[in-house]
Amino acid sequence: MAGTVVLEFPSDYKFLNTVDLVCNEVIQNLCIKHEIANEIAISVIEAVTNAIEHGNHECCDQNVRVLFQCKDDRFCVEVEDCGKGFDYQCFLQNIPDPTNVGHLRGRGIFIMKNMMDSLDFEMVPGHGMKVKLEKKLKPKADGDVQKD
Amino acid sequence: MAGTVVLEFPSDYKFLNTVDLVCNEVIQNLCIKHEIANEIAISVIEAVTNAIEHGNHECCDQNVRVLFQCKDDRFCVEVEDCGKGFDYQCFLQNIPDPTNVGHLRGRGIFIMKNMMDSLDFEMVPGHGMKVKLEKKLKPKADGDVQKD
Amino acid sequence: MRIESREKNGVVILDLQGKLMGGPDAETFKNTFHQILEQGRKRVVVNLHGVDWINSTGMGILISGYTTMRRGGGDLRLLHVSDRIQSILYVTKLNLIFKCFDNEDEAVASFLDG
Amino acid sequence: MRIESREKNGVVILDLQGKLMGGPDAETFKNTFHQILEQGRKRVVVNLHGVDWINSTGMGILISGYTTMRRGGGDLRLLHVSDRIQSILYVTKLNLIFKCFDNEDEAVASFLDG
Ligand SMILES: Nc1ncnc2c1ncn2[C@@H]1O[C@H](COP(=O)(O)OP(=O)(O)O)[C@@H](O)[C@H]1O
Ligand SMILES: Nc1ncnc2c1ncn2[C@@H]1O[C@H](COP(=O)(O)OP(=O)(O)O)[C@@H](O)[C@H]1O
Repeated sequence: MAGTVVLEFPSDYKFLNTVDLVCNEVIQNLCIKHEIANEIAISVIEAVTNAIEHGNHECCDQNVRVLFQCKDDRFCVEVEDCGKGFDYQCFLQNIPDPTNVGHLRGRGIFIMKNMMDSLDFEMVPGHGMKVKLEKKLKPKADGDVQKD
Repeated sequence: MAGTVVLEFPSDYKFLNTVDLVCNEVIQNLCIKHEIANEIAISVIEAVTNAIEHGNHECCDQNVRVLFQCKDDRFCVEVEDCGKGFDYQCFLQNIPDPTNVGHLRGRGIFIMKNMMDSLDFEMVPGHGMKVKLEKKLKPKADGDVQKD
Repeated sequence: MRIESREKNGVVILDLQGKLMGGPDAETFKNTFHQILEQGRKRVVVNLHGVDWINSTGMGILISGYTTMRRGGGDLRLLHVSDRIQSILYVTKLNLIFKCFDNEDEAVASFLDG
Repeated sequence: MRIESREKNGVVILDLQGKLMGGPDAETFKNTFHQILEQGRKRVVVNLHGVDWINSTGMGILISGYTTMRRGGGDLRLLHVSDRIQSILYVTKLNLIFKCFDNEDEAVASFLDG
């Protein structure tokens, strides 16, 4: 699709870094605050970690597809895997307490939900699960130091 | 397609760096000599520069698609644009002399041809031009210093 | 992820390098922490200076180290936490759990104070 | 691409930063070279230390600078050429055209020698 950046790769954690590099390159062009850029990058890594681990079960024959797109004043990311999905409505209603150090896992969706302006899940028939992340883009305030 | 890394982006030179980052990430996993890695990265940048400039005429509504794949002992890259292509058979028979400093341009195909083991062009009906690059992978020799 | 271990005033400093993201990293870390306890040491500073980024799975690894040390009567504190890792600590409120330092000597001294 | 200009023993040193890949870079460079000639200077060292990579279009920009300087009776020499840029020079045999140096003082001195 025109105006979008798409990255597709086998379900191996080693590509998380590639995703991060591409995400940062795309974000860099947006002229947004460093803090917001961080929140987007962190959330994308969480969504892709889940796609590799829970969606594709680290099966290298199955790809993860990440799509980056600007829509008006929103930065949108879609992460697609080839898995069966999960009962996200149920999970979203009972997100575990992230401060509970008795649990080592279960913070990814909490982080995405709290760092992004919108988090949606969708099953793509015949394909897999799609996670949709959106962040409103406020232009960078004066005096904000750009890190790069 | 499984086992491949694909990057798609609008026809803007600013994405050349993104291509370079992804290419280096993919190559890094191959454990090849630094020199060969350089030759691949250089050739990919040439093919993508041509796709952006000559194929899509820097039109940001048109994407360039780059596909990286290992096939047995070969590393294969495909670069696709949305353009009309050109008479590559004719060009290949008369590649200009790269040492002629009277010409500022016209060294891209020469470089790809000389740095890769195979260079092919193909018109994809209803889509555009596809440039196919291949490099044979010799494993990294002992004592070769890995740069990273 | 690479881990290198050194000691300063009886405090173990773990210098991490790379990305902290789970997978094989979790096992490496678990072994490191158990070795530390077996050697009778229980004060650990994890130096994140060389860590480009971390995900929530990596955060789980740090939590695991933290609870292991606490159960052994010690503590695990963080050094050189980047903006990006800081954001994760804040949003998850794990900043209430992990003591963070920007200076190695202060991190080490914090154990000696009490 | 950013260009910064300085002088050493009558030799102009251009410190480049970024990627050299044509597009708007070509125009910036052209202007720089014409300014240099207008100021009556014609000995230029292009310092590629801060250049991550270059493509053949970027190489064309360097050639353009080279021919401009040569036509003005001067020369353009390269400093701190990375492996990757070196490979491009070699495959195109432009290494026969561009004198390359790894040391700034040597690059500057090479003009004074003759
Ligand atoms: N892409 C996905 N496909 C299938 N299940 C998923 C996916 N993403 C998340 N889940 C489910 O939601 C749970 C919570 O995810 P998350 O909050 O990221 O924590 P964690 O991954 O550490 O378990 C996962 O354990 C998994 O069961
Ligand atoms: N993807 C492409 N689509 C259309 N024409 C192309 C493409 N790639 C190369 N060409 C043609 O081949 C010529 C030579 O390309 P190249 O050797 O890379 O040098 P340069 O791009 O500097 O002209 C170009 O000038 C252009 O006419």
